[in-house]
Amino acid sequence: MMEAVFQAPKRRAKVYESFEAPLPISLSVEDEEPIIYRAEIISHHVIVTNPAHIQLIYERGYFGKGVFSRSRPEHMISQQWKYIGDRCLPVISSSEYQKRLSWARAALLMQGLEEESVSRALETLTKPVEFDIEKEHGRKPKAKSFDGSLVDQSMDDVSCDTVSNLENDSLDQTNTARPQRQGNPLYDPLAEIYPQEPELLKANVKCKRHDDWLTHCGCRPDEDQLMSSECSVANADPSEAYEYVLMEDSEDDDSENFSKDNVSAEQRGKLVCRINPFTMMEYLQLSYEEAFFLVYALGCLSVYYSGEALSVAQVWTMFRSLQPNFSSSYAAYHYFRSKGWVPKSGIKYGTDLMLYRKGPPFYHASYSVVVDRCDESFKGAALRPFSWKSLAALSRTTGNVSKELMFCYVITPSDMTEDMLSSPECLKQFTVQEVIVSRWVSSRERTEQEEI
Amino acid sequence: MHLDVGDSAQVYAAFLVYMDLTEVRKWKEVVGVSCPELQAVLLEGREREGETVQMIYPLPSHRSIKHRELRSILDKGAPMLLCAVASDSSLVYQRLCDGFLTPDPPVDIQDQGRRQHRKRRLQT
Amino acid sequence: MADRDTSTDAHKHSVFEELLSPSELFEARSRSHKIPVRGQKDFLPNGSEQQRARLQQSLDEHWTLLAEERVERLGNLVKAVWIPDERLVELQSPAGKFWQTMGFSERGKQYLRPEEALYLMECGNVQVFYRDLPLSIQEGYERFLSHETVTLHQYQVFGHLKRLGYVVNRFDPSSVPSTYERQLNLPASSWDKQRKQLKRKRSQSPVSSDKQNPSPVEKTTTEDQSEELVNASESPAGQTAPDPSLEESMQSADASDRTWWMEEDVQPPSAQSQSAAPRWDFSSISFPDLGSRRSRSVSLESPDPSLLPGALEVGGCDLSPWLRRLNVKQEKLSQRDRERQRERDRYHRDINSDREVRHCRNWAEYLQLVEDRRRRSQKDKPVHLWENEVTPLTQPGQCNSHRELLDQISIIKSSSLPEGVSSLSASDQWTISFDVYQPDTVAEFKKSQPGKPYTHMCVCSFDGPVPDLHALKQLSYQSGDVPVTFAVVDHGDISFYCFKDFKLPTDSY
Amino acid sequence: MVTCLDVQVCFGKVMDGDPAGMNVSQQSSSMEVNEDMDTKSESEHQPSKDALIDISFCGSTPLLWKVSDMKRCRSAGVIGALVGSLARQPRQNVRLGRPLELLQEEALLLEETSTAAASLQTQDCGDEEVHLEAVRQYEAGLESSYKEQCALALEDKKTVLRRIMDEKENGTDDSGNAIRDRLNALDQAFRFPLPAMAVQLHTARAGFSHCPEERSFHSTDWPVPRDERLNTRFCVYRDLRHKGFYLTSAGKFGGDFLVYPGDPLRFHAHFIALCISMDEELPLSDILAIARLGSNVKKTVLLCSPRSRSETEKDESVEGDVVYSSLQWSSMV
Repeated sequence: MMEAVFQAPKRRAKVYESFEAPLPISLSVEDEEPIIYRAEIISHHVIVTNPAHIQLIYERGYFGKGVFSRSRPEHMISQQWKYIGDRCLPVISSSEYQKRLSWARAALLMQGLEEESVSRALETLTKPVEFDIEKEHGRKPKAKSFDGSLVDQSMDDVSCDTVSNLENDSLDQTNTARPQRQGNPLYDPLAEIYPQEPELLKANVKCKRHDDWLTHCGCRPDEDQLMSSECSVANADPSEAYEYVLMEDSEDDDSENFSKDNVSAEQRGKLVCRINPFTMMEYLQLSYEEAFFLVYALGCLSVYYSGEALSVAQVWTMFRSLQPNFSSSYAAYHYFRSKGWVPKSGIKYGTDLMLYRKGPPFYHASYSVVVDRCDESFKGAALRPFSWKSLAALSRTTGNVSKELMFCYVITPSDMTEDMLSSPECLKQFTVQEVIVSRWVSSRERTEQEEI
Repeated sequence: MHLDVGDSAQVYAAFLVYMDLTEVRKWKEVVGVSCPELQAVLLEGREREGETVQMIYPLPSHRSIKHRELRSILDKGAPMLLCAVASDSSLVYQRLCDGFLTPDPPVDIQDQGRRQHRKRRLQT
Repeated sequence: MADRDTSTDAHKHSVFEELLSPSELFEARSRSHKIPVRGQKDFLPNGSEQQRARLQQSLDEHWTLLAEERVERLGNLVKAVWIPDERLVELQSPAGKFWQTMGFSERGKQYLRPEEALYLMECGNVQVFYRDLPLSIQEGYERFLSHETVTLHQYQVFGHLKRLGYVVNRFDPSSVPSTYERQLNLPASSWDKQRKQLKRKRSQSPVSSDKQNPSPVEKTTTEDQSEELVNASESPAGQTAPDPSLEESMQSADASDRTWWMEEDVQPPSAQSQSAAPRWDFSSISFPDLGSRRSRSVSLESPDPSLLPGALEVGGCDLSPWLRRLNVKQEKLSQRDRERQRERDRYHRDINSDREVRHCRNWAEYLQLVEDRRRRSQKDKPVHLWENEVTPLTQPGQCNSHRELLDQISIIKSSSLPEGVSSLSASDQWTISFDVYQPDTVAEFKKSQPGKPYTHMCVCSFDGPVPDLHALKQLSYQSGDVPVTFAVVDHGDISFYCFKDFKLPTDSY
Repeated sequence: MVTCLDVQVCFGKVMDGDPAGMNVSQQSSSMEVNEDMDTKSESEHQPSKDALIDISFCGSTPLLWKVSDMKRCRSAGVIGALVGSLARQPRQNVRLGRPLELLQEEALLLEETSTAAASLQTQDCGDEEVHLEAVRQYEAGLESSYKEQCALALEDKKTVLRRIMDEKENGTDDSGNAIRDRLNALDQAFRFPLPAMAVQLHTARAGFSHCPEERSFHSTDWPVPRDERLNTRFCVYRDLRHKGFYLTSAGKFGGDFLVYPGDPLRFHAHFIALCISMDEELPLSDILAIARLGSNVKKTVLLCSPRSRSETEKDESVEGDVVYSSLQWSSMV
């Protein structure tokens, strides 16, 4: 049997970010302090909340996914933004505001506060705000971490803010509907709706250039928008922008039209600036394989469970209990990472992993990988038994997005005992067999094709 | 160390989907409902105000599913979304409904020109 | 039962309905060979007269096309006879053009295999008789196809490929070099090809990992040596032909089991083969280390007789004359080699480039620095990760390049399809049915010397299993260096799948 | 009695494989019994047996050979798949010719509605006399065909010459006379070489063939065992057919059937039917793959499960024997 030929990975037509580093650890710079990142297991999910950690872990090796985003954490409270002075604030509907208010209330009540004092606090909090633009500089209320139970905005921070009514007139003068995320490399405008291109509203799931539902294709609407941007990268900290919101204070809030029709937004109701009563910070979620790789292979991640830092073996045990066949799926993940490739979830393609060269912003995924397990007799497919029928579907699905379908068999030695499996050291005894599955269509047949 | 396993995996998947629907997709009136038949937490919500309520069944992506389980939700009469949840919080929604849902006609069904040529191999 | 007459008049009519009259036959000689083109399909039936009429037109064309019977001039037909006992068709008149790629001669007679005959019947080239009566195509299907010849599925694949112009022959296991032949790499043509592949592969991932050697210094030497070895064997000046099996095992065996470079005593190849495995596993047989300066042994013992072909006696071997001829001169590096050297150096840190080290004025200061650094990194390293039985594979700051890091964390070996085949039990479930040759080779095709097939074809039923790793390994072994394609027959529709061995190249940047 | 070995093997296999789910009448049953059954089925079902479609089994694969059978079968909404070389252009795969391969479900439906019967495989005619007579007939037919074609060829040639003559008549030279002479001489001089004779290579079993086929197979002798899988698929097939859909195999789309709103000659398929029992475990990843494929090819994936008998009895309100759920890749990404 011949070996499959290695097909060169396909570069993206346009790349909008520079390559930082292959992995989130320092290589070759000796005086750099090694960073140990922190992740927590909450509700079975492995999450990173420190914004600095999020950025490094994501940008160096593309680990994890923003829980509210399709890949890079870049979610924002609203898709519509406006300048108030030099501040750019998100516009949200009153129902959205009410939702946040109710969350804040619930969170405060859960903390055992008196109902009355909660109401009073929220009342103060939700008063419309007017900025004294000079004074506002430098005041940056701190970002709150979101840990699965809902966290409120600190009362102390809020009460010291000066609040007064905002004139509608002044708002009208600053009505430059800001193309959201413009110039901010943290955000991918295509991931969301782009105001100046209303046709994207309908097709917001698809990238215009790549009709293959890429998880994160990296395409941007226009390069020159990036260039013309006045916003500096320094503003990128998402927590800052969440502080204040512009609420649509209309009686007949039409949420259906709201997001679609930016031009009429002001005509329908005045905008009132308020403090966001409930700030939700997007965090980075790591798959178990990603997290364990950072722990075991790179030694750069501490995983906490109920406040306690776990040892390598404990993390292994934990993940094995949370995900069936973790040992095999991790072995495959580790194998591909140790070859320098970036594996991401293949769920959108009906497989286990997608393999990228360097990372999703730079290359299209080359392989769609099904991980399976077998013992040394090589019999059977334990995890995903295929019929020709299901293979036909998967093979076509993969071919349609011009990826190659790879079977990755993790071969476990026959004498592997449960006891051995309970330590990650067992990984050293696994071997991996890669097989490329392709449909063969003879050139003659291709030219013969006629509509059936 | 205490591990809260069992079908908590499904519950936590449901939590992620809940957050996605409310925070990212701005669905309205999203609530969790327990479904004793499936031993699972389902979500109910409206994509936009005034639209019909949809049922969402979140499920970890490595699971299997039976048609009977899907029917037990569909038979409640609401349109349904099945949502596969990967451990890195990737979500894939699939629409399910009772009976026959005729697909959208191909846009260029009348177009006999060359554009059709590319799609030929796919259509039968 | 067979001799009863069940024909009724009505039945008779249906039997004769497709019989052409002489005038119809005569007219058929000048009929068109064009196939009508089908129109664009509609999306939904709307009950309109227009749609009904279009359907009727399509159906009429459809039936006209299908009802057409094959009519040939007697002179263009090759006459043949079905011999059920031999399951063969014997030609009675000179063969046509098809003889270049089909059929075989034996004892002065020309035969077609049943699938060939049936295909040629369908093409209107051959008329097969049985007991003095011509067989219809239906009878051909019914009589020729069976588990003893080829099954309907196999015939459908055969016909599909033939219609596309491929040369298709039944798979002959003896055409694939035997295990022993393959181990000795007798077929020269396949060897050339393999070598090209090896070269290409090497250029893709030029640096091999070597994790069994703990110290980086030693590592460099090992790699240099291996590099030299490869260079020597690739250079045309090398007197002896490179041993293909050596190359092969270098490829297949991971760097971690390069036993022939270890400083062990010279081991005769017999050491590992005492289990008398049915097939040699070259990746596990160690080679005598003749190059090592420390090796004091100057003779090789005679090999284990069980490894030799029958009745062959091989004595011991005195190595001293060979060792004298070994080139021990300083290596002269070409431009390319120097570049490679530089490339390698990038991954190894010169201690003198370390600023803090340069500031050390004496040995004590250096030791102090090392100790300080150790303590510093200890401090940074979280206890829960580092002070347990299982620790991370790399320490922070330990690796200076991506490449080095990848080498450090590469703990899972990759396998290839030929590995471990020797221990597999054979099964009948997976067999190769056909040898397939490309259509563009037809002109030069010789039945006596068909050469290496383009692919081997394994015919599967759509309802049957998908090959597992066991089946893939076994078929890959059976197939030698020819790829295997799986033809899956689903109710007349045939899809082809390939399962190919693959190793993702390491990508460091 | 001479029987063809291959045929015996084929049938032996099929029958052995029958898991007692069907009553197989003994193949060795006497001719009288079969005759009885024939008359019975004939009287029970109209149209009479000559309208029955002949299904010939190759191994366990049902095939149709005659165009008349194929037309009848299509009018019953059964599509099948052509698998042979097309007579008009045998060396291509785009348009194939006879035989028509039926899905097991298609064959079962035809059989169930008494529009078809399985026909026995060819057997060698044991009676030497009968056989010799058949050979004589064949040779005589060939002989007379040759004669007739001779006459036709002669007539053909004459027509050509006459036409040329008519054209030359208007001319001035006397070549017209030469042609007239040739025309006159043609009756004596014309030679129609034997190799130029056109012969028919029969697709379906021909009338003068070895033995008229046995059409005596009764429905209970159906040569394909029905397992769980086939039952599920058949149940769905029949129900969708009754709803007016046309179906073909959907293997290349990862499903069981492609479901068309009208004849597949004129319409695109709307659905990829996946036949599963209510309690079959489907890996979510498989569902994702096929739903995605469905969206790529603009078809809805249809999960189809037969309702178990107890369910249909228990609940009067439920309609039909099969539960259908449509599955579409949602636009929510």
